Amino acid sequence: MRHSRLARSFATFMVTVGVMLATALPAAAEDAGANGADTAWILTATALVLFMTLPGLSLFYGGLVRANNVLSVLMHCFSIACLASVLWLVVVYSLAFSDGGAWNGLIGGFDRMFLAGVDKDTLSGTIPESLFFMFQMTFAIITPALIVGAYPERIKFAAVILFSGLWLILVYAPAAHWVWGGGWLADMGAMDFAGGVVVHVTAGVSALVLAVMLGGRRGFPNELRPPHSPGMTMIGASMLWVGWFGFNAGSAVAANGDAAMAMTVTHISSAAGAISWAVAEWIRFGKPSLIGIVTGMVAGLATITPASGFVGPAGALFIGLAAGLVCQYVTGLIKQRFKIDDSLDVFAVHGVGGALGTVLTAFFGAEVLGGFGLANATMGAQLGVQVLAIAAVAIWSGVGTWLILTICLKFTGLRVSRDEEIEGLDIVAHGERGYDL
Amino acid sequence: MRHSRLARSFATFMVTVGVMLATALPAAAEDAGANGADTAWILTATALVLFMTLPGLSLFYGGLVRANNVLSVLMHCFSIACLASVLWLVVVYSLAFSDGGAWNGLIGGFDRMFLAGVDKDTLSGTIPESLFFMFQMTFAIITPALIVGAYPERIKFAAVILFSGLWLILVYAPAAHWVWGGGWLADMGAMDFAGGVVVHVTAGVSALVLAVMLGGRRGFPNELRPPHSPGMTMIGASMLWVGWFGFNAGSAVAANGDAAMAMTVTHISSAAGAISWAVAEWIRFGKPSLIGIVTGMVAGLATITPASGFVGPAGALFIGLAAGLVCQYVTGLIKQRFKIDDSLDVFAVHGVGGALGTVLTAFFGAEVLGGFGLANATMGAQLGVQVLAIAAVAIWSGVGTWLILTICLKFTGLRVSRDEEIEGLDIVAHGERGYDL
Amino acid sequence: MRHSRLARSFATFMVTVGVMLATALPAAAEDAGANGADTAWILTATALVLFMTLPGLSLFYGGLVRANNVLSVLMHCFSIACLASVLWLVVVYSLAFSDGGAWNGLIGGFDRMFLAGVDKDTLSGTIPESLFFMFQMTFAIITPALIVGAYPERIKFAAVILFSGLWLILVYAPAAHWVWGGGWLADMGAMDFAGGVVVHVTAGVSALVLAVMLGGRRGFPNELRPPHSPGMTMIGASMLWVGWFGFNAGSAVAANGDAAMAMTVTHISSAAGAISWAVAEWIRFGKPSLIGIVTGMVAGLATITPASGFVGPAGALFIGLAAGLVCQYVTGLIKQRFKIDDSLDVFAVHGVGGALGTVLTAFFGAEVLGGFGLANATMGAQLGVQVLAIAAVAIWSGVGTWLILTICLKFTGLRVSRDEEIEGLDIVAHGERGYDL
Amino acid sequence: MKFVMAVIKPHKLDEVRDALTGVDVHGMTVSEVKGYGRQGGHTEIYRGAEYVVNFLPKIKIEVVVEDGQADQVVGAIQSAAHTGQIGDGKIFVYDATRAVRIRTGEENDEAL
Amino acid sequence: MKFVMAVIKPHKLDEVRDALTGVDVHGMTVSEVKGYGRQGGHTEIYRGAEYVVNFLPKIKIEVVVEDGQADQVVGAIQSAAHTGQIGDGKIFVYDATRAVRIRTGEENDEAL
Amino acid sequence: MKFVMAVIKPHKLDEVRDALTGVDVHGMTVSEVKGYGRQGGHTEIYRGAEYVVNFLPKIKIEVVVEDGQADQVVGAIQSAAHTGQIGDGKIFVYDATRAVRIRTGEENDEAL
Ligand SMILES: Nc1ncnc2c1ncn2[C@@H]1O[C@H](COP(=O)(O)OP(=O)(O)O)[C@@H](O)[C@H]1O
Ligand SMILES: Nc1ncnc2c1ncn2[C@@H]1O[C@H](COP(=O)(O)OP(=O)(O)O)[C@@H](O)[C@H]1O
Ligand SMILES: Nc1ncnc2c1ncn2[C@@H]1O[C@H](COP(=O)(O)OP(=O)(O)O)[C@@H](O)[C@H]1O
Repeated sequence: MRHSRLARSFATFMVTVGVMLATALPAAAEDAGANGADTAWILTATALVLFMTLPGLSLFYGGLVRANNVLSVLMHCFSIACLASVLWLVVVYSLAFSDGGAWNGLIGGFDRMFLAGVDKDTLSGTIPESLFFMFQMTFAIITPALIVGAYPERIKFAAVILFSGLWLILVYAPAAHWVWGGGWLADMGAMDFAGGVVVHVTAGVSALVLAVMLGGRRGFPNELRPPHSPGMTMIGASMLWVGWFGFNAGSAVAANGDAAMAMTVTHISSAAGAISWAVAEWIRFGKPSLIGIVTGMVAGLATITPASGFVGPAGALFIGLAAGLVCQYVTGLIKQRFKIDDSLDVFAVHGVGGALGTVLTAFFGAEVLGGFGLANATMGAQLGVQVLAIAAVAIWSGVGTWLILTICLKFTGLRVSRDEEIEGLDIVAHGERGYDL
Repeated sequence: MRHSRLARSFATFMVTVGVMLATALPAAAEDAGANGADTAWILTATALVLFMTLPGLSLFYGGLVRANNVLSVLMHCFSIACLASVLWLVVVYSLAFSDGGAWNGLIGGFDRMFLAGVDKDTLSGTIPESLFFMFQMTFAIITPALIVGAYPERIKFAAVILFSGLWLILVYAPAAHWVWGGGWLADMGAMDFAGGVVVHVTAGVSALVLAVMLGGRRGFPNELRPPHSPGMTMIGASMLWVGWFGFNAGSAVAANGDAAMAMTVTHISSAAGAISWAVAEWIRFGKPSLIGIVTGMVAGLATITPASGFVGPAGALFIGLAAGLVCQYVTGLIKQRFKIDDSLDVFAVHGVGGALGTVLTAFFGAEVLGGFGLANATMGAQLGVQVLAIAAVAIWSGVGTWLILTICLKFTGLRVSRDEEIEGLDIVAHGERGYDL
Repeated sequence: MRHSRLARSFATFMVTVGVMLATALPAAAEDAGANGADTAWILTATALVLFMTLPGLSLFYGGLVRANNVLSVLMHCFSIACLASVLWLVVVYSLAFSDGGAWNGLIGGFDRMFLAGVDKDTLSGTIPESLFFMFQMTFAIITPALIVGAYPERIKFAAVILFSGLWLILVYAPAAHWVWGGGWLADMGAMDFAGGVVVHVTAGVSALVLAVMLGGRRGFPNELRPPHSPGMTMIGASMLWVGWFGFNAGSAVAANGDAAMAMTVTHISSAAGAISWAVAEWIRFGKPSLIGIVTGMVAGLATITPASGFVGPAGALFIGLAAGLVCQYVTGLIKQRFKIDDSLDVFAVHGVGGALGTVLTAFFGAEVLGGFGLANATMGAQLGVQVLAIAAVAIWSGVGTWLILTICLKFTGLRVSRDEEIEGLDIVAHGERGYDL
Repeated sequence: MKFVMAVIKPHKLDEVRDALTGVDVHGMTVSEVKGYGRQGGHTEIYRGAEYVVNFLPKIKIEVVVEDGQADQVVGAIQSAAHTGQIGDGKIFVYDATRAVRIRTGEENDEAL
Repeated sequence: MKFVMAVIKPHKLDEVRDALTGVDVHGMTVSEVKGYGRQGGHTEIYRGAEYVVNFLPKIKIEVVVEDGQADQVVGAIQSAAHTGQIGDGKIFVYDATRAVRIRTGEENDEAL
Repeated sequence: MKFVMAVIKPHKLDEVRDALTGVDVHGMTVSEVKGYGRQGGHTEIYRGAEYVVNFLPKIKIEVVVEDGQADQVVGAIQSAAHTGQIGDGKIFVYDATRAVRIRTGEENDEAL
């Protein structure tokens, strides 16, 4: 080599540039468009989360009511999904996720109404914004659909529609903004990976308030017909399980180790919740039931949800085991002790599960307990923020629900008549019968 | 730096090369193999579209018939799926998507029979050709399965098989080739993103012709038993909804903003279709029904299908709302006015929906109406092409169906006997009973 | 250009470096983290395989039993899924896939218990190890769940739990290690792409041994009630079909042409199996049945499983056709001739299918028959290894099952009483009724 | 009054109803039952295995009529439900001592 | 003994059962039937098409009582099942000649 | 002829059928009913909450026999359906005045 000195300079230079290129290229690619792999996974995750509501949650709930109300429950879930989708486009997405300017701590703005300004190329992080919009929409669909479990077999259909629409705007949009949309709880470092607070606490608390205001089913608590199809409930629960992979692992908004670990801890917790619920039943009643084991599984899912991006497998095992026991205990408390007909146990399973997981995140999210780090400096500080987030969102949900129901009472009424309740909502509200075998 | 001038030259040079590399690398990667992200998404989309037929469409249809025909409907869908898969491999894929040489305007060739020449590394665009083959196969499965809705409760099973096989070769293969395989309609710039013409118009028109030639169910139109399980229909509809994300967003054949926007408009349209159908029922009959709302949703899906890659969210909202009203109106027209027993409304929902969406694409695809651009210069020109595509494919489908049924009449017969019809096809044709509870 | 000579040197240099970069970058990217596309696909595939068991297989089996045992079958599948998930975390994954040191030919070690040492960034090949753990977990879930088909309507629930737990540790972990975890069969070049041996032969042989030891259902073989819901079975089969795309195409552990071709051959074989089974029924009994065609489809899936990464479409067609005929023949043999009440034909469909496909891989995997190459030099040599793998795993499974059942007999007993059997396991074991219509 | 109970083949229900309307009977109660008799049952084949189905689906019709109408009613049912094939079913007649229409409290022949 | 058979509206079952308990009847057999009568049936609308449902769901109650109890039982059923709207149903009474309790072999009035 | 109606526990159906065949009765009509009686009902537990199930599944058997056969038939049913536990069910006997075989028009004892 004749130009050895020069060559060495080149070489040094090249290495530097090479490293720069290697580092810069992915970023360059991202600038030029969405990350294909992340996009592929979130497209899938969106389908999975929609699948959770339709038909997952619908079946989970449908199997638990009397045979002459099964269609009305499916109808509630389905029509809420449609309504939420359109409202999301019109205004709720914008309120939740766009910049609220001076009010941003409390609520987003109106810039993204009808997806204004969103093109195929508009990005949100590494994925198209339209996809982020869709992924988050599926969360806005399932949250009011969860509340369906509080009011089946006796509510007026018009009330379901009016309630759910107002609830999305008045309760869900602010809560989502506070925690995920850059609001005040986000600023404080509240940790809610996939919706323990935003989805489960809002739905659970609202369900409880609603159940109190609506009153119990005729015959509650001692003369009810048992669930008409536990198998249907199990099928729905299975779909929830599969779909929840999209919910939690999708919340990484990327196809990477975060998503993989979120899927892992989600699965561990759900299996553990199922086991602890079933074992407790086996001990208490002599028999583990199908409805019990699948409910425990759902409790495990709800409980891991806020923690799923932050905890490790051992933490997930503990969280799941706790979920099965705590939620089962509260289920009995609400119905037997407080005589509140939160008919399908939305508060006990989702509200309590979501809150429990949010609290436990402050512990198992810490590296010392196998987690991947807390947003705040200490467990204690994080715990404070977590509890504050739960309390604030719970109060907001409860008050909002009360307000909305007051409006519904005025415009649609809440309950069908006694005779209609006995006849069943399928015929009364929709003119259809569930089974003609 | 001593060699500052030189260094600056190097720097300039490096930037140039860096940019070239940055640009060249992805292309290079593609040359070397399939794009992983696109492949990941289309693998998923293929599963989703198969899921639409099995069990989605099967349940959607199965719930609408009498309890003693439910298995036969499932059998129709399932056996058509199997038959279509094998025929697709043998010859239909080749006819639809390979080069037809001199005849290419009209039909493909025989080069790809049995996937001849396709290796793991053979690409079709950015994905493996075997995957493109599979993705398209799922469309060839669902299209003849849609026609099942025209003939349940009275057709001979052998006729189902013979009809569906011939139909795939004589009707579907040419139609797919014309629009997607480089045929004459593709050359004219006909816009059909995911199958408004190729899937829905072919199936809808064929269903109508078939219903006329086959005759109505015993008791049609006034003495029919109502659907035996509206809940089953809702479950199937929900699966169609989820699976349709693969259908439409998969038709982008990439994991990018096109797919994301297609998913978005698909979802908006389906929700809007459900709402407009349900609201119209609520006004007309005093009650919105579960079967109604899910049918409106499917109408919204069928209608957005041709438009899904071309229109924006606002256009989708309009398209969906129109779908729910128009398809509902035509449903009544066909059955009450024309007394044609297209039993599960394939023509009214799919045929009309697909055609409507194809027409509306010429408007809402235009940038001025929020779309992403037309293939032809003006709305008028595009409209002409769209209408031509619908007309040509509709005529071809109708004539083809007539021809095939004439053949079936000769070889298998079409209808079971009156007693067999009363007894139900489950026992008569398959020796099984749907429910032994 | 003034410095032309120098420039040319630079140019040469740059080209070299550019090529190096182009080559090095992907590798560099992988070193730095998981491959996003592969991760996206395996996240999806994991969801699909879980979906196979819950609710796919559960429904497939649930529809085949009497109405008063449907919940117990769902319960078996569900509780096995939970149990397997936790055991997988605790020890089975580690036994199957970690390095067993000196014993590695026979069994893995304990290093990966509780996923010790696995972080978000830990890779397994191109994907996060936690994801590989999850993907493989879904296989460990479905395998013991397949065995459920051998013992419904008469087994004690406690026996199901004890059996399944021990079986995973004693039978599944070693078999998976031998073939996939670097054990002795892997060393010999045994070809089992997605589990013909590891999943289907283990489950099938164990089911047969279990059915013999447990004894038949009351009324077997001549006075049994027919399947209570063939439609439910078809829905489950459809979900198995869709989910199996994750099973086989996911086993490529990448989003590439291997996965695409695996999906293609999987689909072809399932369709062909369905057709050959149904045609044989049509000829033998005058009617093709729904349960028949879906069983043939599952036979096609089980049979292609070991071959799915190695054979081409024509080979898959042959394999599927053979599956439908052979498995149907053996179904009759076991029940009518040998009077073994392997109630839902686990051995005939899965055991025989898995073994048949493993054998046929030695032929159709060869390039001369359209395959993608054998691990061993000649068809003969490969055939020897394949047969050895089947025999070794079958013997291990049979002996292991016998041993475990002996333990169960001691600790839990195997069968419920005659009266309980007549009453049905739903009420007896779980206190629930399947249908209250 | 006479209580007439008939067990018929399910697909004959519509014809029997029409026949009863023809002889001026406008009320009846119908239920799904399973019948066992000479017809014997049939075998269903699932996965090649035979399942003997002994109890076949039948429809039971219960209709209470004035004494004078009974023979006509039995005749109407018999001819409408008749196919000539085994398993056509049976008609049984009993005496009823009292009938009440719940809505009005009307009794006996007026209640029918 | 008297055999009392009533066809009632499904949602009245609980009230009828309570009324029977009120007159000291503690056993009955209930089945789901379909009724056809003046009530006529209703139409259900699916996708805009009308389906005439002629046979409406009813509950049939069968209860065997001592001769002396029969009138009281009929009265109790009638008032509990009464809504005053068409389709309320009917009550029929027959003579039963023998009753046996399977568990004990007790006969007639003791068997009830 | 005598009309014998029995309400039995569901899992006893096969044995009762065999017993009837044993006394030369080859036809019967069976339906699913719900029984209410001293057996009281049971509670099912779903998510820890108790559901009282008052109406228990039973099988109703209806069989018409020649007068002379009735006692034998009642005896056969009673011993076959007997478990000795509460809820075993009841057998009731009535008079039937006429029977017709739809297929042939045969009447009374020949129709059975
Ligand atoms: N002795 C009987 N008592 C009550 N029902 C009977 C009796 N014999 C027959 N049946 C009913 O009549 C139906 C038809 O009887 P079967 O002997 O099969 O044919 P057929 O009426 O042509 O002689 C049976 O399925 C059963 O429901
Ligand atoms: N002649 C009859 N024999 C047997 N059951 C009858 C008869 N007439 C009516 N029923 C039963 O009584 C029910 C109510 O009768 P319907 O004529 O509709 O109203 P109402 O009882 O108010 O007169 C019917 O649905 C049917 O089940
Ligand atoms: N008075 C009655 N009339 C009609 N059916 C009755 C009567 N009493 C009891 N039954 C039927 O008999 C069944 C068994 O009666 P129950 O009192 O529970 O037990 P047991 O027969 O052992 O005394 C009930 O479930 C019911 O179906």
